[in-house]
Amino acid sequence: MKNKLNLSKEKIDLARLLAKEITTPVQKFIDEHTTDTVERAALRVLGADGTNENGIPVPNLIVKSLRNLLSTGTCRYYINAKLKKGFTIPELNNAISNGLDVSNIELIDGEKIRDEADKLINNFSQLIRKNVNYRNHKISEFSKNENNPMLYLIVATGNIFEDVKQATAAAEQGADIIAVIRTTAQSLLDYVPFGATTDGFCGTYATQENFRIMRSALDNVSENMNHYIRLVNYCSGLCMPEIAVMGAVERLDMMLNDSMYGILFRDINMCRTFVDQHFSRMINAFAEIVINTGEDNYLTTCDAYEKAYTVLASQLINARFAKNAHLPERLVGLGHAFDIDPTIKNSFLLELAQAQMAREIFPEYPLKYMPPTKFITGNIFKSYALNTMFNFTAKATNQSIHLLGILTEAIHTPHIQDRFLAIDNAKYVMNSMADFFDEIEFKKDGIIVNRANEVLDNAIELLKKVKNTGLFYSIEKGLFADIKRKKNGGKGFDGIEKKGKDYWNPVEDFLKKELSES
Amino acid sequence: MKNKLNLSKEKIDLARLLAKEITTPVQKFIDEHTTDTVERAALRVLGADGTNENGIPVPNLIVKSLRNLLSTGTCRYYINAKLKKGFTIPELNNAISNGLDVSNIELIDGEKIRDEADKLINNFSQLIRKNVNYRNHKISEFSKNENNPMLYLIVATGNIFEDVKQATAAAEQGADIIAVIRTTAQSLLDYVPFGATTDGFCGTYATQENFRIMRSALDNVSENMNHYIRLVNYCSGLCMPEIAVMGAVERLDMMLNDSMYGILFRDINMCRTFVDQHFSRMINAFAEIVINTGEDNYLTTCDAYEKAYTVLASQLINARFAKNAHLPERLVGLGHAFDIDPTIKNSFLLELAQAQMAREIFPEYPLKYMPPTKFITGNIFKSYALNTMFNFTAKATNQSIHLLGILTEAIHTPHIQDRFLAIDNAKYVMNSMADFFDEIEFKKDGIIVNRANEVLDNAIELLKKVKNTGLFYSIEKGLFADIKRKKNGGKGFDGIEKKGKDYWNPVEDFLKKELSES
Amino acid sequence: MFIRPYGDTLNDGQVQLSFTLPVEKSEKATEAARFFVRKLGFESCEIVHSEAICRGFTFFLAYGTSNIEIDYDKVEVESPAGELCWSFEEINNFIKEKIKREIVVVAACTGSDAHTVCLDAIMNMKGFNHHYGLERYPMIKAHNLGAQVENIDLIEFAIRVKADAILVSQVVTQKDIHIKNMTMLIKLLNDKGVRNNFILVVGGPKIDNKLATELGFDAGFGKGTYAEHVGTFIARELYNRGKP
Amino acid sequence: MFIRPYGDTLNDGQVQLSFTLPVEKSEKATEAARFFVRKLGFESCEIVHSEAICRGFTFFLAYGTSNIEIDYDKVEVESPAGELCWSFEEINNFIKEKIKREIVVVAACTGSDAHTVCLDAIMNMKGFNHHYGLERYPMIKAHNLGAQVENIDLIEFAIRVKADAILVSQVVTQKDIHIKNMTMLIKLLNDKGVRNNFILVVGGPKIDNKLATELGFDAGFGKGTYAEHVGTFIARELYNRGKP
Ligand code: B12
Ligand code: B12
Ligand SMILES: Cc1ncc(COP(=O)(O)O)c(C=O)c1O
Ligand SMILES: Cc1ncc(COP(=O)(O)O)c(C=O)c1O
Repeated sequence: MKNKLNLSKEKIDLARLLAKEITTPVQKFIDEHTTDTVERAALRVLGADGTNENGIPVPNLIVKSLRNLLSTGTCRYYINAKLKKGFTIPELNNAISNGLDVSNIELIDGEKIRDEADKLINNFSQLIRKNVNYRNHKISEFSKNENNPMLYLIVATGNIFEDVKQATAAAEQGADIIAVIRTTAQSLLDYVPFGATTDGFCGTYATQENFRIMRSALDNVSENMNHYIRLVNYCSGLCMPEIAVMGAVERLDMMLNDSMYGILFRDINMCRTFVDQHFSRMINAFAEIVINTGEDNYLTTCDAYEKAYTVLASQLINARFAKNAHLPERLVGLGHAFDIDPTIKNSFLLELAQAQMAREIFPEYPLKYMPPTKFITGNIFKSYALNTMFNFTAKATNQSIHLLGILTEAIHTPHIQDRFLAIDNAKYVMNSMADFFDEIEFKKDGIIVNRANEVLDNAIELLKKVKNTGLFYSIEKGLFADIKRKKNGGKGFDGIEKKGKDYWNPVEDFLKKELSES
Repeated sequence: MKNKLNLSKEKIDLARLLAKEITTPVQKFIDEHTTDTVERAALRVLGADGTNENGIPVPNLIVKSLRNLLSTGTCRYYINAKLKKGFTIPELNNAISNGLDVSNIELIDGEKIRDEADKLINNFSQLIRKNVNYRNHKISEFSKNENNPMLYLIVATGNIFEDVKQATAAAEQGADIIAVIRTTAQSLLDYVPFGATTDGFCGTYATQENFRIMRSALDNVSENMNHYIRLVNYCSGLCMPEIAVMGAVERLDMMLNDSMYGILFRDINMCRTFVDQHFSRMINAFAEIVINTGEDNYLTTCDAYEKAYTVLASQLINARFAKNAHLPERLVGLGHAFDIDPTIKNSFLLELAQAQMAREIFPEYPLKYMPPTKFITGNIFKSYALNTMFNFTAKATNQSIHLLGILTEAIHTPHIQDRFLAIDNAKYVMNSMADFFDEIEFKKDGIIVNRANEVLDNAIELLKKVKNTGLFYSIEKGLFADIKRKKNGGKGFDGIEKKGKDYWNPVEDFLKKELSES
Repeated sequence: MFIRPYGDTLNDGQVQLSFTLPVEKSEKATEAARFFVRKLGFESCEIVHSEAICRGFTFFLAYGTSNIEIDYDKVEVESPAGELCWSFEEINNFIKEKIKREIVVVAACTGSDAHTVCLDAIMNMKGFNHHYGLERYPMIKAHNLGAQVENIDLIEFAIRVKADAILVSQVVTQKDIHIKNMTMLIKLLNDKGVRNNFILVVGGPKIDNKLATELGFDAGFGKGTYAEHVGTFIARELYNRGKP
Repeated sequence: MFIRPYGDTLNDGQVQLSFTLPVEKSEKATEAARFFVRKLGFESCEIVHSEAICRGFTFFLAYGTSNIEIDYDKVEVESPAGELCWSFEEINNFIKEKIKREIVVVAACTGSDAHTVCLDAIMNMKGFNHHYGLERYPMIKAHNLGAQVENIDLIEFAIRVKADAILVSQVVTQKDIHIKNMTMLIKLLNDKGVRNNFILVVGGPKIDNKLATELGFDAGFGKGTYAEHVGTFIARELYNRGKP
């Protein structure tokens, strides 16, 4: 790939270094803590599943009963109960859902528990490896039918069965990727709902069963179309790590997963989020799931022109946290968006600069490019023109994961023909300018080149400030998206626990070992 | 302006030279001939106007009665009748429409006739100069509200009064230029209809009264909007020169006027067309009316990718004929179009190449750029996307006169909101990439550069062939647009006359003198 | 089977509309737009956009929910003239074997209409979208008279060359000029008493078989027609008439 | 004055439609689409485009001609809450002179809705489109509780700070979640017997005054609202209620 922006390598390296320095103390904090949902995720890896009659998930029941023992890790008790009772996993889950309290059972020999942990984790890892192999196989089998950038479409009916219809249609229309949008505010639930659901608002509950239903529908259409259709959901909110586990098991291919999104945009406690994102990312890394970060949210919240540099700063931090969780670059879909006020003179050049800059600073990352949304109005024709320019920019700068803009963005969640029109637009534009990227160069010191350099400079400024202030305190001061969050405030704060000396989490140990070896 | 295509100056010069050599023998033919409509146009300059009770225009009545005297020119008889009868011009026209035959009246002294001719022509030239001054004044007064490229919109209701409403609306919406589309097949009428009309099909009759009505409506809206709205009509077909006179009088600002369009696309005799276009262009030159040539028609008739070079060849020929008629480059709007099959890979790059090539070969000409039409379907959303790309190309290559694509092109002549949406699209796109032209360079030996060079090479090949074959015979052989026309075939052939030794046309003499001096 | 428009849930009846009202933009204008959509029979209506597009005119975009269902099984469709469609070879073989002589076809774009490409798509050697035109068919003698041909000239030519079929193309349709044109052709043919000597076919983007047959043509062909459709129809029709 | 949609001739009644039918593309499907449009009450209908968009679904674009006229003079429009709109200074002066104390305003995006920017456009210092938000008004004490606030927390806060007005933002509307949310707020206020202590205002892109007042709010504000609209309404309403 040829660089066109003449960005200084030194500056880029400096920016990366700053991001590293920013995350280092946070990573230390992360390594020293666990959370409710990290524990529940580990339990899910071991097999915990199901709900009680009130719909409370088994992992939640377990962790609740072990509230006071959290600092020692919860896995030991779950396995202990299994061995002690001589249960199979389903029997154990059943017993717990019927009231069995695993915290009360006397602990047996640690060796046996560890052996059993290895066995259970082995089951899990076999399953995940099978998934990974299957996915890789299908992707290479059908690779010639893949679009570049990949076309990403959403479904958001709130009903998993209706979603399946919409998703199948989108796949037939030519989508590479289907994201099932999650119901409003699921991110604030401190448990993962169970079973097939039909009652979401502007999105469908992320449940393991819903994942399974959609995965199987998409596998079907993949075979019909000779085109592997990737499935996306949200590994985000108060249950990030658990959803990562569910996604790994059900072979999701991508996950929205951001190191700071929950803090800033959902008022989830920052300590909690940092710990959760790390664990969830290790799972994603193991399952080779591409994460998509949420920098686009900065631009829908603040002004996209003025705050462009916050996107870059956040990308660098996200990338660094991802690296800490052993995610290889190819699995880190850094987010950004085309959302500058379209009435600004040369706004298109500014978008081009930003997209090209991301491409050049992150050459090995699959960039996730979000469409215009904030300035979309009910004039669906105008939206279609904006989306045309967006499609152009994505192809012109070689983006990887291209979220299609929908002409009815300001009106409703997409209708079946809205997606068709979106794909049709993208395919037309991208084919008509397929080799544009290789064809053009930017003027030295022109608007585009200068803008990219300016954004990089500003991002470095911000990162320096954050480094000096410390990430926790920077967020308290509102350095990101003008949003201020207290270190000890926000949702889920009480779910954090400092790991004790005797803390044991075989899943974490396994992941760390696996991932640092590979 | 910076050149980006690396086109060889020698080749461009060669192409120009070939065009000159091609037109030279034709120009000789032109200079030796007159036609019915050239005579009628000259008579109109002198003042001939009105119709008889059967609707036959006075100029036609005069020329008909002088059919056998055509080779001596008709002006002398008209003036002679005026002097002999002591009529004013209106009285004379009235008498003719009531049956006065000017061919029967004994000729008075040539000196007196010439003096009277000078007077009448002076009236005309005063009027036209006033028009030119007014236009120049308004254009400079309102120049800051002009778009670049200028946005050109059509009205085509068939009813001049409805046209006025649509045109006013378009001007309010932001159009710079309004073209009143002419009714189907008026080009084949060997007379110009008279008066206000309401019964056209997909267009409105070009009549002097209709010109006047529209001009006055647009002058009105020009003042309201502080934006001089240019008016366009068709100086084309069997009455080319007469319409030129009418347009000059009614202060039209642009005229569709092509040296070969009528031959190829309307089966009008080639000798007739060549003579007519020359005279009409002299009028246009005198009235400082921008002509628009019709190369876009090659692309809607043949394949736009394969036959791209015919556009360039025709532009060169048109440009040369224009020069022969003393039209300065700034008044020659050479036509071309964005009409390559949009499903072709890199079609957009090919369009960019063609548009940029035209810009670089004709830096001083106001290029007229036509929108996609042939591949527009009833999918109005798709059309809107195509038009977005077209708008992009126009701005990216610095076109001058930008015909807006209409999303309902495949359905109906434009509705009021169709024009609004077209302007909205263009304004958005062009503002968002205002400085793109200066920002980018094309890769050496890339698709764009190579394509432009290939088109130029092919055009030179064609011009060489035409030069060797002779233009008349080349058209007989179908070298343009695959259409074959006989030199002695087609409509209007019997309206050509070789000028006799005593041929006298004071209007032609005046124009030649005026134009070669300036 | 009863069907309704579908947005994202079966039978949700979602329809998108846009139109302009000749009034200044205002809350009242929007209400009028909503009222109009409701009066069209939509159960509910949301005006999603309104914009002043020039003095005295406002453009509206709306989504309506319709309860109207249609019984799909009861929808009747005039079987289109081009329903049966043989290949290039099949047509030639059929003519060779069943009609046993060259068919003569005369085509023109009549009246003031000058859209030659539309007719050329059917007639020219090269054809259209990789479908050869009738001129390329060994068993068809095809005359393309081009555009802006007068009805009477077309008829006289067809009589002269003893045409089996006359093909007419009509693209311009504003103010129903094509209908006038087509009606006039039929009248002239009848006046001359030669209507039944020819298979009479018309085509164009706004033509369909229903319209054509109502006006007295034997068939009408719309968008997306290829020479094969017309070739098949003519060959078969000629055979059926027992003319060979 | 009777009006109809306008395309290019007064009262031509031209309307553009698009919709999807749950059937495979075919001539029959197109006929069904045409039939549907006619059944909607259009005088004539042209299906200008049809496209198979996936298995079992066909997308249609149509133009219809409608004879429906509406009597524009009879269109009644609920005068929008924001009709009267003073300037920043006027509002402050009015409060200073007529109410003679700071007004207290509490705002939140309630329920699961997290679209803070919409409310921020009204509340934040910076405001929106160069219109300052209420926080900037010297005579208004504005509390913005942010997003995803429970109705009950909002009410308790409002009681605590002795708010004059409660502002609610509702952006997500799928399955009428906003209606449930708004209804619940009113119910809780009534239950606590404090409904009349507050001026109750709601806003959002799909909110209008009619809906809001029907549900028991004092006013509703839709797209294109600025802080001035709300400020004017609250100040005036407070004064009218004689509360100061
Ligand atoms: C190309 C074009 C032109 C070219 C024509 C070039 C040429 N040599 O033919 C030029 C630029 C010259 C032109 C001029 C005009 N055009 Co024009 N043109 C078009 C355009 C863009 C594409 C038409 C086309 O090439 N289609 C491709 C062909 C292959 O498709 P088709 O027409 O559907 O043909 C198929 C079928 O219909 C069928 N078919 C057609 N004829 C026949 C005949 C038979 C026997 C059979 C069996 C089948 C058949 O088979 C064909 C192949 O599948 C259309 C808009 C559009 N995008 O559709 C406007 C359009 C047709 N033109 C239009 C108009 C108004 C004009 C003018 C009259 C404008 C004017 N006042 O100057 C002029 C004048 C021409 C005249 N005197 O008739 C209008 C017609 C509106 C209406 N319905 O009444 C259109 C729709 C544009 C618009 N929105 O205003 N035009
Ligand atoms: C930006 C945006 C977001 C951002 C929000 C960032 C933020 N910090 O607020 C992000 C990316 C986070 C987001 C998320 C979601 N969004 Co959102 N979002 C939008 C978007 C693109 C623009 C909204 C906007 O900023 N408008 C600008 C403001 C200034 O305009 P406004 O809303 O009209 O506000 C004005 C008036 O309404 C009024 N007003 C508004 N509130 C109030 C309150 C008072 C008291 C008053 C007086 C006036 C008033 O005054 C304002 C100024 O004039 C819209 C689509 C669109 N283009 O409209 C979708 C949209 C609103 N979102 C939508 C959805 C579904 C979601 C999600 C629920 C999707 C999901 N399942 O994950 C999520 C989750 C959020 C949640 N839990 O609520 C849907 C809502 C569909 C519906 N009607 O039900 C939309 C329409 C997109 C779509 N087509 O699907 N979104
Ligand atoms: C990282 C991330 N998580 C989650 C969401 C979705 O929102 P919610 O938190 O309401 O599920 C987004 C939306 O943009 C996101 O970017
Ligand atoms: C030069 C020229 N003359 C005339 C026309 C219009 O057609 P008609 O000859 O039917 O007036 C065109 C249309 O493209 C044209 O380019």
